[in-house]
Amino acid sequence: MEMDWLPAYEQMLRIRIFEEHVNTLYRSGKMAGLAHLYIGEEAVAVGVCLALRPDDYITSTHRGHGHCLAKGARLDRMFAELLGRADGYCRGKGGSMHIADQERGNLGANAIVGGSSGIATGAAFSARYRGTGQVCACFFGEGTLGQGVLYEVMNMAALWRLPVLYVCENNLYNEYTPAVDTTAGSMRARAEAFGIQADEVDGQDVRAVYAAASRAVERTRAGEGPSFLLCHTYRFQGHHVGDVNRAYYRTKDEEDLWRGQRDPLRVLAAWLLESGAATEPDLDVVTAKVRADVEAAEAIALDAPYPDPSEVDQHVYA
Amino acid sequence: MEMDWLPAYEQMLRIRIFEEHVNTLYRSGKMAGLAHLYIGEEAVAVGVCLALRPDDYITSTHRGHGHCLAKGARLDRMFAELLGRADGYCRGKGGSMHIADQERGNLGANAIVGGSSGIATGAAFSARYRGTGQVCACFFGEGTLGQGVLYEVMNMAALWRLPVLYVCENNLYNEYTPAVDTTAGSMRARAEAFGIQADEVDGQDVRAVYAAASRAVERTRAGEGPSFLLCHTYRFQGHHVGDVNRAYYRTKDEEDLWRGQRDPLRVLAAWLLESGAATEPDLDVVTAKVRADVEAAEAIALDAPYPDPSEVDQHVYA
Amino acid sequence: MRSEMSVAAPAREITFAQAVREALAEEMRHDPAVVIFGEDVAEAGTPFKVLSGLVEEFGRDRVVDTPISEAGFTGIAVGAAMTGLRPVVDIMFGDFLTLAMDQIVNQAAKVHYMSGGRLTVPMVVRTTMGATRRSAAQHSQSLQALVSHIPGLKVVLPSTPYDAKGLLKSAIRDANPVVFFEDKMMYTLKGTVPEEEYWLPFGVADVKRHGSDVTIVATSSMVQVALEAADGLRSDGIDAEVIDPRTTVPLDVATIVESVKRTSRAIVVDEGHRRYGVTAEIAAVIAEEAFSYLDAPVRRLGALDVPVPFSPVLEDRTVPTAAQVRETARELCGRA
Amino acid sequence: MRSEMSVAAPAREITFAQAVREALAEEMRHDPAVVIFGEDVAEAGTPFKVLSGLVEEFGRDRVVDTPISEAGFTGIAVGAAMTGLRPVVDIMFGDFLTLAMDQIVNQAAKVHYMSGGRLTVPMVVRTTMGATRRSAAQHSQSLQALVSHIPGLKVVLPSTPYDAKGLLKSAIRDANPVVFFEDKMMYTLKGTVPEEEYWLPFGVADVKRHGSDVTIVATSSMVQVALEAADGLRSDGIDAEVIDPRTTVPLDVATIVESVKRTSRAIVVDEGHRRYGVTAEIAAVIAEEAFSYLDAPVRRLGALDVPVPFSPVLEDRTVPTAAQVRETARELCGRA
Ligand SMILES: Cc1ncc(C[n+]2csc(CCOP(=O)(O)OP(=O)(O)O)c2C)c(N)n1
Ligand SMILES: Cc1ncc(C[n+]2csc(CCOP(=O)(O)OP(=O)(O)O)c2C)c(N)n1
Ligand SMILES: [Mg+2]
Ligand SMILES: [Mg+2]
Repeated sequence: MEMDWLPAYEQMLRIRIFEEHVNTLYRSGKMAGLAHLYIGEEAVAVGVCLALRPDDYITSTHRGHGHCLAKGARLDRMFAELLGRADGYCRGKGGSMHIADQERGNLGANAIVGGSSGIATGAAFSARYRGTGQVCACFFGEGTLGQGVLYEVMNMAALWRLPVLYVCENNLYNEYTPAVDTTAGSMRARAEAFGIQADEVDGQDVRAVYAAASRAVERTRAGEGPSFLLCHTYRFQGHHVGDVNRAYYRTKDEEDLWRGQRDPLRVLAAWLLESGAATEPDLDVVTAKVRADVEAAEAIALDAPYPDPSEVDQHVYA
Repeated sequence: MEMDWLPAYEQMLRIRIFEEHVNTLYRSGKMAGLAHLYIGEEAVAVGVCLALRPDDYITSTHRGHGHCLAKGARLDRMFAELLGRADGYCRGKGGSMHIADQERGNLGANAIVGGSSGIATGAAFSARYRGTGQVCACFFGEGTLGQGVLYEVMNMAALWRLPVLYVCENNLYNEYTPAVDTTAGSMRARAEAFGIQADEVDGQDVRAVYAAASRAVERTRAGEGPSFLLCHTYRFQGHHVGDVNRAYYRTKDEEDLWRGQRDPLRVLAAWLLESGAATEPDLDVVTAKVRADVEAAEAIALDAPYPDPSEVDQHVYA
Repeated sequence: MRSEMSVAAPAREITFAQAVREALAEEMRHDPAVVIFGEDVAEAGTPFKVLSGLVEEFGRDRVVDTPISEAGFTGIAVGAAMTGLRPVVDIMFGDFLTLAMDQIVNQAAKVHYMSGGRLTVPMVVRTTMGATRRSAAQHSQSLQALVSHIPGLKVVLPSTPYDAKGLLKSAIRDANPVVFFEDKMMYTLKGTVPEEEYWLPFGVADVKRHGSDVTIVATSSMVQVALEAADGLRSDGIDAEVIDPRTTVPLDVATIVESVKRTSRAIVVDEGHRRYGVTAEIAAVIAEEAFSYLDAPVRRLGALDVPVPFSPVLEDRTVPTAAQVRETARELCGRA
Repeated sequence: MRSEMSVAAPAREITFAQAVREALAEEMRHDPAVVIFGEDVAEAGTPFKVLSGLVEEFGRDRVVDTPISEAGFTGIAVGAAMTGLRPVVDIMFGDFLTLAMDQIVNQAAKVHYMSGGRLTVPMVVRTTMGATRRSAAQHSQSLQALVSHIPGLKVVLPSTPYDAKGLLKSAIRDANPVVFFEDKMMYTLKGTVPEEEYWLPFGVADVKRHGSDVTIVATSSMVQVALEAADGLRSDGIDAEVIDPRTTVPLDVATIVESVKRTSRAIVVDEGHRRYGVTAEIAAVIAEEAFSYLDAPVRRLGALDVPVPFSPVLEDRTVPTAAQVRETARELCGRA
């Protein structure tokens, strides 16, 4: 029997609206630093995290808000972190690129491209060693295929049959450079060379992502070794909030095409309506709820206190 | 028409006998430091270097004496370098693991596993950029497949169609650890994943190595992009001179098998005799000559002066 | 505030980013062996837009967009440098130097020496430093101490457009590997440069402000901070000399020591972490060479010894400020 | 010569290598979360045979032979440490730290801070240092300055079997990433350790020799050199105190400064390069805290600022010797 996809819709929408608010906060100067929005890629995080247990691990990237929310993070503490407040997940010390949420197995976003691939593989080693049955999903952009450490850890994961799922989010660009200009040969062959089971999926279709991730997680949890899931997706916005003039590296037509026809929310909404699993009013209710949630969370965070300046030299050592 | 293989025999023998002398020098305490002997693998260096032009580049490894000689280095200056003398290729500053011989395109041995893969790929970039038609052969042990930087540079070599030939010397062991315990999946697939043309060859048969290397060098010089040549070989001695008790990581039987049946010198000698290209006396003449050459070179080097201690702070900056 | 400098008229006013770009463009015009490797360096001109326009003039063969492979393309640059090119590598954030450390420390820095002087590695690693950009712990470090420790490397820390341009041009012509740190926050800083080409030598400090009461040795971003402090100190009746070594390797010990012998008091300010940082070496050298002239111990100001936090209220506490430098100078001069 | 130390009887005599092995074995028996990652660590017991016997006792699940992937297995250790294990990573030669620098500097050192104190990285990076082994430029460096500069790391440099064992046991139980440097040339050095288990605290210097005329602060391999110099100095009528900080981070400033206040003269000796090295920080700290007690500038001895050459006649010139330390002390005490 087909599962209930409305929660997935709600989760993707939560990410979308959260990111829209982040965008506004940055543009209005209320947030500082760098923000890399996940808009357009929501189906990947949500589809994969749906296939995980609550105690499974994930690692994330500079474009990490979506992974974090998909693994169950709270909106208010996310906002608070991005605003540098003491109630943030990292007491404001991490910011957008370093949110970790230990209780939900989120070992953290990472601002070094490929920087979490070692951590993810190590978490998988640890889970296997401790016999907990946990797996770790390691999210990264296709730009990480340029980082040698990924091959080092995939090799060990394969040798030791570690329960790790490498999730490659191919959104076609490494920052402002097309992935075709930085990636020779085949992306999935990069994993297959190590004897890793690889699969490819439409990253805009959360149901397809979930199906593929479930298969991969199942075999990897069963001790059959790591899996690699290549998700074809697209970021709808700039590389970061400030990346506004993009014509030199991608066309407006391309953007319009993805936004118009490949929006993961629209794809799922269409299926929900067509299959009769939900009605327009159902979706409107969800939208209203998510909007209200996000607004409330943002308000809480905007009111939250900054950390005391004396915290600056706390947490250097445990 | 089949080429004259006697020079190749002589070259392999030169390496063999050089290494035997190195072994004796180390064991008698006349040489210091680390020495990683190439005995057993001579056909790889000689077969590949035969396929190169004099002005082509090579890069080498900790196990580099064979590459160096195969590319045309002089015996006396090699000995002198290993003995830390001023007449050595590097004025005694490099030693066994760092011999470079610029005039013959040898960009140097490297004591960092994988450490020369960037240099080799950069030399290929430079050759292509300058339009010289040179190629670069990058020698490395299969242990280098563990180093991420190799994948980084293979990717760029493939993207930019650089004239570099990656020569993987699979002698079955990373130091004291079997390569099967450190290498998941397929070795050649590691290159093929980047769209690199890969080939595999019996590394004990210099004629086969030469044939494969020639094909690879030809296409790579023609601008068809990098090649990868996997050579199956075996080191007959310890990882370094001091590695005497090896039973814990490989059997005497295995060693005997390779030494008895897969010795590159015997393989070529057998072919020379069978095909009538040479007679036993021909081979004896070569052996006598090489022995005399090596002994003379060693004597020169043993008499050569050490660098003046004041040289210690020369050559830090150019 | 802008730094003082004496250049021959006519002069033009350009930003620090333009200075870097001009240096590259001039050297690339001069020598076809100069090529650039890095992420997003071509059409994007880097995220800081420092290299904008270069690919249009020099083409993609010379301004080479790479994959996200810091170790790999730095290694490629080493090999290219050993075989006739003069590569300039772009490491977007100084924090990513860690990824290329083997190539920089074990390869680039050592090839010349290991080869007994026969091979050379004429390359430049351009990278960034500096915090207060709200970029958090992995995009804010000032790691000049790490490379300054390694023999075989030269290390440049320009503080003005004039210095950036002249020093980068010299770096590109240098026969050795040079690590060149640009403060991200300084790219929009303006300053004058002469019309004509010029090169600045390494190992020659620039006295950014003459004074007689206290010597402030400051690098890169901290030069502006020191000059601001010096301005404030004037009203305290303290006349501060501000010396910018411009290169930590080689270090112009003579200029620094001569100054301290006159002023008898020294402060060293650098944006790297204080502990085992650049300030330690400079302070130690001053103490060694001017010991009997010193009225008080050399004072050091560096970044707080903590990873750089994101939250602005925290981050602003990590970097030395003009107020701190001024206060330190007042203490040294007995006015606190 | 062997260092003096006071331990409770009964004591056993073991080598430095055995001390390391015992520390690991005891902690592995105590806590199943302790695992070892590294190249050739299992049956081979490392090229230095330091880990011999561990795989036989603890099995290949806990003594894990890795591919030649320093970045990769260090990264795996970080992740394992964040999720309940206490990995001990073996970086065969300290020179290879450069390959794992991103994992050590940007990941291990920063995770606890970046997560606002919620995640911890209890791991140890064991590695080697030290020259004069004729291993040339890429197998001889002493890179403790690099990691000592990075907040979030602790850095240990034991100089005796006793210290090695007690400090490694503490390192394994520490909640933070610890980089632990073993001098390759010291593995066969013998010394006594107590029968019973013990742990040594970080940040507590050990006075290896008491004296009143000059303070010699020495680390790792240089402690033996300093003690030998101190022996010679006795016949010069100079009574030297030798202090081993044992950890550069945290640094026991109090013990060092107290000593210098008594002796008025200080020498710092470390086998890392002198320039921007460990000696700079320690000398700067002494100058800051004991300025008015100093009769003369703090003297620093470190490795020559050159890549380590192969040729024995050259290499022997690069590392500080007892004769140099003695001569320096004589100069400081006005006997030269
Ligand atoms: C090691 C490293 N190099 C460079 C950067 C700068 N950088 C940040 S994001 C990015 C592009 C990443 O592309 P990709 O992995 O495809 O992720 P995406 O941004 O497309 O989600 C780059 C180069 C970095 N953060 N880390
Ligand atoms: C980066 C690095 N890690 C570890 C070592 C120590 N080491 C020297 S040789 C070697 C094994 C190399 O194996 P392989 O590449 O197969 O070459 P082989 O010795 O078999 O010729 C190791 C681990 C090193 N030199 N460099
Ligand atoms: Mg991408
Ligand atoms: Mg091998």
